Amino acid sequence: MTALLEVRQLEVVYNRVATAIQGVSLEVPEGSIVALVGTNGAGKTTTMRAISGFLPSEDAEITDGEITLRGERINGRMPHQLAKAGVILVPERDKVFSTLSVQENLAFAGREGGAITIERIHGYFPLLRERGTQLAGYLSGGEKQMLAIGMALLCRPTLLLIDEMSMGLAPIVIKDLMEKLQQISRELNLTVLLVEQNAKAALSIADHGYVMESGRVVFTGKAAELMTHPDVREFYLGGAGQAENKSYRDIKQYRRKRRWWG
Amino acid sequence: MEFVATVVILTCTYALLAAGIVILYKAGRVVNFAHGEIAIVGGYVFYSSGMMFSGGEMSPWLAVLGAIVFSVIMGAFIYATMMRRVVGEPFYVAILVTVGIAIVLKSAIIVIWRAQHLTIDVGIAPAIRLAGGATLSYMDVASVALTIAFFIALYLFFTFTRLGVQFRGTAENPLLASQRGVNVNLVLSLAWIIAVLAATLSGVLYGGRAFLSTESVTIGLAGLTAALVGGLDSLRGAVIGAFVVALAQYLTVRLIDPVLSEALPFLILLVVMSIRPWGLFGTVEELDRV
Amino acid sequence: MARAGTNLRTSYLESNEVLRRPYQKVLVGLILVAAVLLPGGSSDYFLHLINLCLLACIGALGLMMLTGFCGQISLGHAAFLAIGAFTTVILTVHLKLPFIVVVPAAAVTGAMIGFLVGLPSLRFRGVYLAISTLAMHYAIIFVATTYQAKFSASASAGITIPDPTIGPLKISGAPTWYYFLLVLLTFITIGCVNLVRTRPGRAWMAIRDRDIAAEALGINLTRYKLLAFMLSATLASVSGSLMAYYSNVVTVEAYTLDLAVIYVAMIIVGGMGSILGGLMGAFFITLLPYGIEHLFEFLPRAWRFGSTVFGVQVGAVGVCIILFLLLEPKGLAEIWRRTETYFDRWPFRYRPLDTTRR
Amino acid sequence: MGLEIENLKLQFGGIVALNGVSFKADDGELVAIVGPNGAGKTALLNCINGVYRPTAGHIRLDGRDLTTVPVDKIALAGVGRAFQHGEMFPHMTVTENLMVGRHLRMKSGIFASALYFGRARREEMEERKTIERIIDFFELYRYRDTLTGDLPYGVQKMVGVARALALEPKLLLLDEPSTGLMREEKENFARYLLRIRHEMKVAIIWVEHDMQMVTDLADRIVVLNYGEVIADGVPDVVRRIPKVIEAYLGAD
Repeated sequence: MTALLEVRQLEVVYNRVATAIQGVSLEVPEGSIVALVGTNGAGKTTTMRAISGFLPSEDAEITDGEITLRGERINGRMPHQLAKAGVILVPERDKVFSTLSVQENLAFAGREGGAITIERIHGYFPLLRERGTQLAGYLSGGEKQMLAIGMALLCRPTLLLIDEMSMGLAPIVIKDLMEKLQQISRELNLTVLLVEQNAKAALSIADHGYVMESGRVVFTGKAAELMTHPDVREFYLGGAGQAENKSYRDIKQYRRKRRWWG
Repeated sequence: MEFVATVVILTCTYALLAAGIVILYKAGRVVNFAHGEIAIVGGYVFYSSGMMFSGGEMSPWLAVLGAIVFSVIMGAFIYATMMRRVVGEPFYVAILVTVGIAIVLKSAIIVIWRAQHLTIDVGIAPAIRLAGGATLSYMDVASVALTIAFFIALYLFFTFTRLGVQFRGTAENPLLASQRGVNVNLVLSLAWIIAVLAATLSGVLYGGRAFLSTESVTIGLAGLTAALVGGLDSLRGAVIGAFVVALAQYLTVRLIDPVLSEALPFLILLVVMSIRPWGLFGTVEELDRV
Repeated sequence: MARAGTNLRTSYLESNEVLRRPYQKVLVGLILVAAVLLPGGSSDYFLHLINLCLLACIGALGLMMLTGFCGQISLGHAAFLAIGAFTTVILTVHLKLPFIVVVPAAAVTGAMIGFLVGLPSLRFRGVYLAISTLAMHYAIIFVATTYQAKFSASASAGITIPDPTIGPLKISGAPTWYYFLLVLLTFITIGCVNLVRTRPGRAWMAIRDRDIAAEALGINLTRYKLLAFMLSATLASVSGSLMAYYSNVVTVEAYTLDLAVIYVAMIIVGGMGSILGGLMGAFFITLLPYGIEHLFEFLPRAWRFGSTVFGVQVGAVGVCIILFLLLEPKGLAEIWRRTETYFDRWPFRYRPLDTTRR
Repeated sequence: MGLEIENLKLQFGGIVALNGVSFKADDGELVAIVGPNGAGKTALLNCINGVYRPTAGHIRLDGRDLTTVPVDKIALAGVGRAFQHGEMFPHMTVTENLMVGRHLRMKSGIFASALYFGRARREEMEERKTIERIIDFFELYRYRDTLTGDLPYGVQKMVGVARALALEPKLLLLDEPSTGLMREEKENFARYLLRIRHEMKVAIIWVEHDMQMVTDLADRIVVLNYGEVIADGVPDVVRRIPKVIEAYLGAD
């Protein structure tokens, strides 16, 4: 009994025919940041949705395996039940209510009596105080992400799931947000599962990393180790072998094949 | 005075229908084409449950009870068995499902009530005599009062209560709302129940003033027009739209040709849509949503 | 194995074929032969039902092109049918024009009205478009009602139309009508199939799937949306005109909103975006009430009376719409396709190396 | 000649999406546009493409003013666009999607097509051959008859680029074509991009987030921030401009 969240041999099937992920296992220890990286279509988001109970709305179902939170089986629960249990997701798109104001967004989630108050959120993200009365739909990408994280924190999460935090943001904003997230996680002893395409950014703040490919976990290990793993570097971090950042102009003109199987 | 009474009652009838359509639209981006049918069936249920045990004499309390039970069951049933499953499908699926519901309800009127023309008479004698020989029954007065109360309650609910804000959030993004701890199924069932309740009230109003039959389901289309004229996402617009439609319909029947009155709401609609397609109080963005 | 070779195509012409597998060609041939031989062995009543189906097919194909392929939802189809019927009335009763002139004239009138009804589609999408077609429906029906009130002998009887003649040939009686309609429907179906697999059909489907991307590729939305409306209205109008000749009577009461919904039901039950589906749906929904009537004959006497049968007939259409939308959104065409693949693959569960559709 | 954008402004309600954007792209030039989300990159493409009508300013292609031309006529003038999320027609196969891209180069009308005889049929076959060349270029053979809705995301985006290219454009607009692709797919895409640039005389406007790709491949980089151009030049110069580092790149 160590990990807060455990996923064992998870299999998800879409529309009763297409297997999206197969035999995925992960562990998220209490108080740590775990990164789940991989490209689009690798099954990261499906894994995330399975954990947060979103699958039925996508006509998908968990056909095998189990998900446990503090040893208690949680697969098949409704999203709002999971939210009450502390599993809070920041989705990739539509992460804020764009027709409500920033304040209303925060109030939507906020419950009385939690350790995290709106004051504290404003402390982390002062911009949200400034934009309080503005409609959330008019915020920039980075500000929306801040609001979404703020909203999620107000739901008193025990496990925070963040889907594609860096998507479409400027490198400078990504760096800033990643550092903020690390700070928040430390200060609140918050457990975070980060799903990212931007492997470099995610692994830089994570303790552990999982790499997914075609619906399976293909690499796992300490984040620092993954960062130096030659295959991970070549295919996800953009640097083959020793040469850091090989230029796109030097690519070979035949189709390259992946080295591992499955 | 007859004129005022008729238009007021007609406005209430349409406003209730339009309000239901607006609520359903706001909650789930569904445009309900079955609202007229629901209203008329509600009226029939009101009548039948009032008549059930009292042998020819209407018992208002039983009738009200029957109507409420009907609304709760009907609203929850439609949502749970049908509308819950069309989330995420192309927009036309939800609309056509409601068209299907409309047909089934119509057939229910034929099979269960033999499509008979009924006028709801609660048995409270008309009391208020207005100048010009028109009468206003207590039932009419009660209905108008109920309609006003209904709208005030809705307004308070959406602006001031936490559930109301959650409702608005759910309307925009159900997935996110459910992730923030809102039971979306409960909220949307509630929306359907409120909408069916409003429709039933409107059916009773209409049944008391005119009569219930398979033809009177066209009030649903008038209600839909009212909602569109006012703006599909505006409750305030629903009332104004209802007034516009009711007034125009009354005037056409009186002054031009009763046959035209059926086509009339749509002619108004065509005019409004060509000038201001999102309705008098609606928001422009809604045009692209559905 | 012969079956393995059926997916192999060696020319572009073949890759654009409609019936790609040999057995499909055989099947279509058999159906046509059976269709030609049908009147020999069946009663007039049965042929009459089939004729109604064939008429419905023409109208349903029209709606299918508009809604199923171009994605423009229309609740005004009954009005298009009415346009055909009333054009026929005006041209035969008042001007005494022959059949051979009247039907094309109805088609042209239909196209013109389709153009008008299609105009809102340039500005609206989705629900708003559906409602604007609904509005058009009421406007057209209002005009038709006024006309009928003025010119029919009695208000409720409708207007009678004589049997049509082409030269010396008089089209009357179920078998003659049957052959006439069969030939016409065959041509219309072939035309629709050709449209769908060529430039205009692709433009329509592109508009249906992503209108902005379609426009960015240079498809003129105005032109193609209006073309779809015109084609749809033309087919409906032809169907309405023939229906008027076939039943010898036109009355505005027949063209209700419910009729429009019945046509929508046909394309839903058949399967959106499939010509075959349009035909199957038209047959299914047209025969449904007659099937229900027959079923009621097995019930005790008390049930057969009153309005119960009628009520159930009405309700069945609604139930079909709901069930198909929720359980089999791609309709009968999809059921047929699944059966086809099942036999195609037999005895295997999966077809190896095949990701293609159809 | 190429594309010329002059002082472009775009406002929605009170929000200024573009505020006086000017730059040029010559024939055969690969111009990358970078900037944070909300900087107005997609809005800019939408303006060039005609989806949005700019509040002020001019867009010229080969000297012709396209500012007020409707979307489909802009395609006719030679602007092809690949969308951010592919925007495939999901119920059509890859071949059919590409054939839609050939729409403008075809002529058969509704009657000829309904008969499917003679010229209409010949034309259909001709264009089918053209499509085959594009399929070959983008190595899409195995997906020829797959419904695009069923394709992996990366392939969908490539089909999107192929479809825009089927138009035979003079100007190609690419909206974040490599977002969501893995390194291997990005390398393939880089190959296609270089080939397009070398083999066809098109100007390419390329909105991109991957700074490495941009610096390696682009001829010029235009950096947008809050609707304004803050830098425009050769990659190696642009990435050293302090303003760019401050607003977008961050100190590395």
